[in-house]
Amino acid sequence: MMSSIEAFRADTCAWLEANCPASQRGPARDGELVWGGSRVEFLNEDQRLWFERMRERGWFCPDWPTAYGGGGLSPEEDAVLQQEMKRLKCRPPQINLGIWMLGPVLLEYGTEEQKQRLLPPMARGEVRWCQGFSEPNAGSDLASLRTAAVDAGDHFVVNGSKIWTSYGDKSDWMYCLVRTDPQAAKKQEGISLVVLDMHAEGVEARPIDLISGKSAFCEVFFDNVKVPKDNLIGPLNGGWTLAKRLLQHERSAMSKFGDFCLPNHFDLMEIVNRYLPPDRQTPSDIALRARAQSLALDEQAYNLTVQRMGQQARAGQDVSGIAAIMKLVHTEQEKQKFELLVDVMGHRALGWEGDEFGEQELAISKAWLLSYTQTISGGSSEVQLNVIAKRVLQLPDAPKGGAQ
Amino acid sequence: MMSSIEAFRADTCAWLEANCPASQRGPARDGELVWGGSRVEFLNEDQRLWFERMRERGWFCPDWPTAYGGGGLSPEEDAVLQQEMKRLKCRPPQINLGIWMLGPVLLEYGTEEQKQRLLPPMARGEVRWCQGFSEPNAGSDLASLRTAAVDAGDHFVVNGSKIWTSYGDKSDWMYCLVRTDPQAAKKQEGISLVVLDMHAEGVEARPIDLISGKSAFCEVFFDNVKVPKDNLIGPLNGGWTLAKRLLQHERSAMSKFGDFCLPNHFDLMEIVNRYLPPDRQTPSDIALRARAQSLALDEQAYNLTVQRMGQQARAGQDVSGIAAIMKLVHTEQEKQKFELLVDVMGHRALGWEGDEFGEQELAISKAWLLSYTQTISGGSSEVQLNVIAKRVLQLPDAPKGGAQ
Amino acid sequence: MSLIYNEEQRMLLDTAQEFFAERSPVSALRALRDRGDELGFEPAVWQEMTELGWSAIPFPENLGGLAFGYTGMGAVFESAGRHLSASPLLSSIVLCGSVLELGGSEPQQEQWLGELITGSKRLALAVDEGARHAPDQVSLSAVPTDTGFQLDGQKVMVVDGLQADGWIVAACTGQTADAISLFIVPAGTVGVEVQPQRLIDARNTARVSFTHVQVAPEQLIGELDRGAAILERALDRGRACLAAELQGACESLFQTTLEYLRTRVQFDVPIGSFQALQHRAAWMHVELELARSSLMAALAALDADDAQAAQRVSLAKWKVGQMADRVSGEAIQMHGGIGVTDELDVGLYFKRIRVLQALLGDADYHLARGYQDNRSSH
Amino acid sequence: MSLIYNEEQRMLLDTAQEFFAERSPVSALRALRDRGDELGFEPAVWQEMTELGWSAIPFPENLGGLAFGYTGMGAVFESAGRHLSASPLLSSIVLCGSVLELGGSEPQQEQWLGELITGSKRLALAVDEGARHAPDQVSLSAVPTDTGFQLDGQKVMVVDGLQADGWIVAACTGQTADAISLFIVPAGTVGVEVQPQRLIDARNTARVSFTHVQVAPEQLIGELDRGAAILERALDRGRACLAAELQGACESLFQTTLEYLRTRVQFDVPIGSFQALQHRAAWMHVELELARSSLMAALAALDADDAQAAQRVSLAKWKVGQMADRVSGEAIQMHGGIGVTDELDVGLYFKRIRVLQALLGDADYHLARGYQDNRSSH
Repeated sequence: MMSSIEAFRADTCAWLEANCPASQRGPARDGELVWGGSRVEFLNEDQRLWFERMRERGWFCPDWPTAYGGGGLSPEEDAVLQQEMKRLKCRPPQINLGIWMLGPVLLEYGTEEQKQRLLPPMARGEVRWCQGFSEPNAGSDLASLRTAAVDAGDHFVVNGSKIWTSYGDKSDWMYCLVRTDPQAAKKQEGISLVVLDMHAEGVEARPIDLISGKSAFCEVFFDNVKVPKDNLIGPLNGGWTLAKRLLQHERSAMSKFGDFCLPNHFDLMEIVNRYLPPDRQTPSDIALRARAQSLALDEQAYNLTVQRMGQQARAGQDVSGIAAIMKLVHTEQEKQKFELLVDVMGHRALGWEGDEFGEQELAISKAWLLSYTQTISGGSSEVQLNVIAKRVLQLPDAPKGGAQ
Repeated sequence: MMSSIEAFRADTCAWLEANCPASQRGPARDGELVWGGSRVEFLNEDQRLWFERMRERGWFCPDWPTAYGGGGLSPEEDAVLQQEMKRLKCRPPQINLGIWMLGPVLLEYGTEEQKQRLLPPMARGEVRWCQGFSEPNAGSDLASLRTAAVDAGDHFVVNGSKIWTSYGDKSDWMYCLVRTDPQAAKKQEGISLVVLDMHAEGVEARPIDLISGKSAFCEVFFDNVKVPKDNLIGPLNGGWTLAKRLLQHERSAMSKFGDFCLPNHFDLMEIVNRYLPPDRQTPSDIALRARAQSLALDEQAYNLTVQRMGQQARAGQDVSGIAAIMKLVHTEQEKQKFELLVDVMGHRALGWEGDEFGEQELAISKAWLLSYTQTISGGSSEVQLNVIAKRVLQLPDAPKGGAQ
Repeated sequence: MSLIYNEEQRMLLDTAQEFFAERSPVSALRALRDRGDELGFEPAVWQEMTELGWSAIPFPENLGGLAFGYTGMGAVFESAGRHLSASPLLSSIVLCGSVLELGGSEPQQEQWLGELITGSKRLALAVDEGARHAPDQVSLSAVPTDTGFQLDGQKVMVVDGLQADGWIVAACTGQTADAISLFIVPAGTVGVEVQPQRLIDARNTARVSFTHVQVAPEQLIGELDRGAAILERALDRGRACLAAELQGACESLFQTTLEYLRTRVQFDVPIGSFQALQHRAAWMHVELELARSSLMAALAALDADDAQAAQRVSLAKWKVGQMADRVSGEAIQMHGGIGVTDELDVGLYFKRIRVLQALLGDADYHLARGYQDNRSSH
Repeated sequence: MSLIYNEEQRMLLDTAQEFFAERSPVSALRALRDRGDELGFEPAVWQEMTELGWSAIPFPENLGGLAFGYTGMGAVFESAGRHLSASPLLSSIVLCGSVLELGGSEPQQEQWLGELITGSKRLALAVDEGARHAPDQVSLSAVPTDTGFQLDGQKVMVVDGLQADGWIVAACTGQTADAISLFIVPAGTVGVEVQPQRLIDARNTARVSFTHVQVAPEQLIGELDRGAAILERALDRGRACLAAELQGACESLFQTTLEYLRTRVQFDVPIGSFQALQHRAAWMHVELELARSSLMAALAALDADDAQAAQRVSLAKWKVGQMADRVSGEAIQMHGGIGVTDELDVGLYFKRIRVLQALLGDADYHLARGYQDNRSSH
């Protein structure tokens, strides 16, 4: 007789085989994944089918209670579902920051009313969520945020602006950090977490142009935006704790996202071989090739480190020392890789637009310029190095009043 | 009719031509210059002749007053003498830190009695001087020195130790910073400059072994050394000002020294070509060659910068921005150069001793290991970078109590 | 060899700084870019530059020039670099003007040089054919015909090639790779086609293709098969000017970055007080000083007609290029999030710097060319 | 592929750490060096290591081994690296033992392997002839004679070559460069001369010269002209063990440096609070982690007899070597003046690390060998 979990695995596997269209398996390119929300769009019928079938089963959020629109799976069952989806290479039926990040925090800290109101539409993929944390003048110093929420009886009045909000212009709701006590002794203590309707009056989201051109990032402006008080999540002025929790979920969500997303991966050596004709072995060609090899080996070392981190985690060992280096290493390596490609490709990597350049060439130019944003956003390399020095290596803080 | 300065130039030139032996012209190798002092040694008769002739003329210190054994030349005449010696490639007749560094400070700050007592023997090359500034626990933080000079009526009693004293074991006298007021509000304010007899009781100089082997550096220990009070130079507790003055003279002396000393200069490309057979063009050979070329070009850029600094100085322009980078760039480039040589020469650069290795090979090994001391001694690279950031770039200090 | 500007050159530098700051600041480049201007520079500004005499600087007096030399020219390019000012000074004067000065016949000089200097006409130099600079790899062919030559092939990265009054074209005219000849092809010649190559710096860059293009014998510059030597000298002048423009752009970007480090507050202190950033900024300063010396040596070597001029120019293009890698990368990183938005000028500098690095040979190209075992030189 | 030690391997690691800390600490190496000991290791310590079974780790059980694999061996080398402990484990067991295991005849294995494992005899591998590692460039010749072969030529950088009981020698036996054969030459053979090469790490390193040396046919290991394949596999095992020793030495040096940063006070604060040093220390940590993963992958690939083992080993020797450059250089610089004195152990680590980097191929050598366009592997 099968254990119930084995039975669940067999059922799940059979259901996935039957319901996940072949086109919805295997890694997806940028733009091939569905973003849930009020303006959800499908590229084809298969996408819609897969989206609707998973939604009906409650498997947008399989481990949430069914009361809130979830699948009601136990942690063991959820793990099995994830394994089977991974094994069959099923794509996630939708991407939704609400489910991956805000959802768990609501389940932990939200009131019953909030859970009932906010979770089910999320679980049906009807609401697209964005995040409002960073501010123009805060940079790495998140806690110095200034967007103010002033108490106006039954609601707050929000003024200020947020930056680096991905798809702010396409989202329905935002979870957002606001300052509710400008007098707090420590700046972390005067912050609250609220959710707000992006369609409300006074909200404006403007896409940001980057050095690489158009981007998904927006700057979001709040001009006397009314936020009902029951949209405050957790305690007043207690937002900092929730924000840290959210950022933990962000990290695991990002890795989940990464599993299914085909990044714009350019095959370094293939490109090097294409642009440096093997029959022309000038010293500069050879030196570029050696640089390419060394970057390729460094990338292998990084990939092996990802593997090792997984193995150590499964063996119950501390992985904080490795985890702390991941973002830093990956983004710095990418930057080096694109710098090399630019050196190899010459002016072919310097194109901005027009049909004088190939599609891949223009994509590389953009990706190269974008690689400069990666070492800044999501915790700049400097912040990563500080974290390694202080938390991992336990190097001392500069004492108050210290010189230098 | 010739102006008097032109007459002086003609006389000087004629005298130098007649009195400077041919063997005493042109750059000297390490160990080929005479160090004055009670234990002065000559490699050959020419050296002795040149030494004695210049001494008789008072030209060990040509611009000092004749009353103190100097040559009594005016600044203009001194400049002409330096020009003519440079033009005829005459070596300095002796090296003497006393004359180059302490002498000018004594002339400026010493009492008449001190000048009469200390300068004439110096000017005759009878006393070899060494410098006692650095201490084992001070490192870059010179002002935190601890060697104590305690008032005992007509003399001080000195206890403590100095480190990095070049040729401490071969010197007759030391000029030395000591702490005379341990209670001073600022640590710079409790320091005095004294001169002391290295042959006095309680003084011991021990050569320091470095990672490269034997060295000219000594650690000097003071065990209840009596220093008469009239050996205090300048005001009590006023040593810090004099020390800064001395260090200025050190810098110009070092450059003077450098002009005449053939450094152990290894010809990078010649060695590269010797150890990487041109008929074997492996990718690794080519990559090493490219690295060598780039170091050679960087060295050219450095040499051009030295030239430019000279031209700017002569044109009366501010050179502080360039001067601040010199030591840093030179020592870091040397380190890179030797690292490359080690990569090129393989185990031939890893020899320590014995006749299995050539003389030049062993010299390169030592010079390589020594290059690691150069980025530390005389103001570490970190100190240089701090100076550039703060004085040249005017970047702000971390405010008291600042985070990070 | 003087490695500093003399008084006259310093005056020129000051004038140029003021001129570009007022007449062609970064905002002007942004405007050109935003309206997709194909010409890539303001004709009025160029006109004023010629009136100030800058287009006459490098030519001898008998050709209508001021004989002020390339150190002086460097001062103008450096100033242009500081403000990202666009003009055809490189393409039409330094490159094409040099080719005509060095190799042109008297009639050719008479026909073109005066008008280039007054700015009433302009030429563009068409050399490269591949992804990276390689002036010794020319496959565009010029085959003798009864009436002259027929040109077939194409050129890329032709600076200011759009809307030019003509192009000076390097063509292969013999069996060996070094049998290169130079031709003037006037605008309007049948068989010439010009396409814009829109690069990240939003300047005027073109691909020019030649299909059965007939040119008369008088359009050959210098001797047949002997164009390479003329070309190399002209290119070296261009490379030195590019290095000067790069140096100016990087110095300006560095100043902006220092200002940001001094004023931007995070964690309650100016970020410029963080020692890690201080040390990196110090290294940027070091590289700028080393690059500056290399640049000045190249300009001086050109003015002295030094036998080592080619090496000096390659040293400069290499070293300035290396420095520019560091300075442009660090400038973005130190500006943080705001530095990667198009709103700030940092990105415009970054993108222009990267094109300047690639033009007429990147650091890899000039490394091999710059090093020669010539100890007497240092 | 497991990139972490399993429980047994971790136990071995702990045992080895304790053993070397107690029986062969850095002070023991210093003493050996100061008395100019030619053997370069303590025979008693080696004896104890064999009694602990470490010399039997890599061999199959039928040859008297423990079949514990190279990941286990790596744990021992890593521990030895931490304490700069010297022993002939690399030369006699990993290198020569492997050659005999992989290519030796039954009589050869019987004659040598048992005694190598008990430590009563030891062999040294003689491969390199030039300044840098190049096992495919063998000019020492072995010419057939009536009674066997005659060897002429010389070998350098023979690890533990002094006072060995014999050498395994790579000789050229054919027309082509890859016609390499391996011979055992016992100590005392006429025509063999051994000279100490005193390196900066003060270990046992020799130049061994062979003049008309006669060897019997039974001394040939494996088939004539087919030694290269055996040699490469043995060398790869040695390289992986060297990488493990390097990793251990660097981790220890890094810990020492961190401790110094935490405790050394300058300008009234611990120098480890200076952000510039913090960031550099963080980069050292990053490199150590990347190197560690590469090392573990190489050891695992050897144990799995992976087709990509050679590439994995080269990746490890390259990456660990790169890391070691940074860590050893920074360790000295961060220790300041005291770091360059012989009094501190930092210099001993530095010098051993630099020899380990060079042995059996430096980073440049392994870069070219390590990269293969094999996307399936990652």
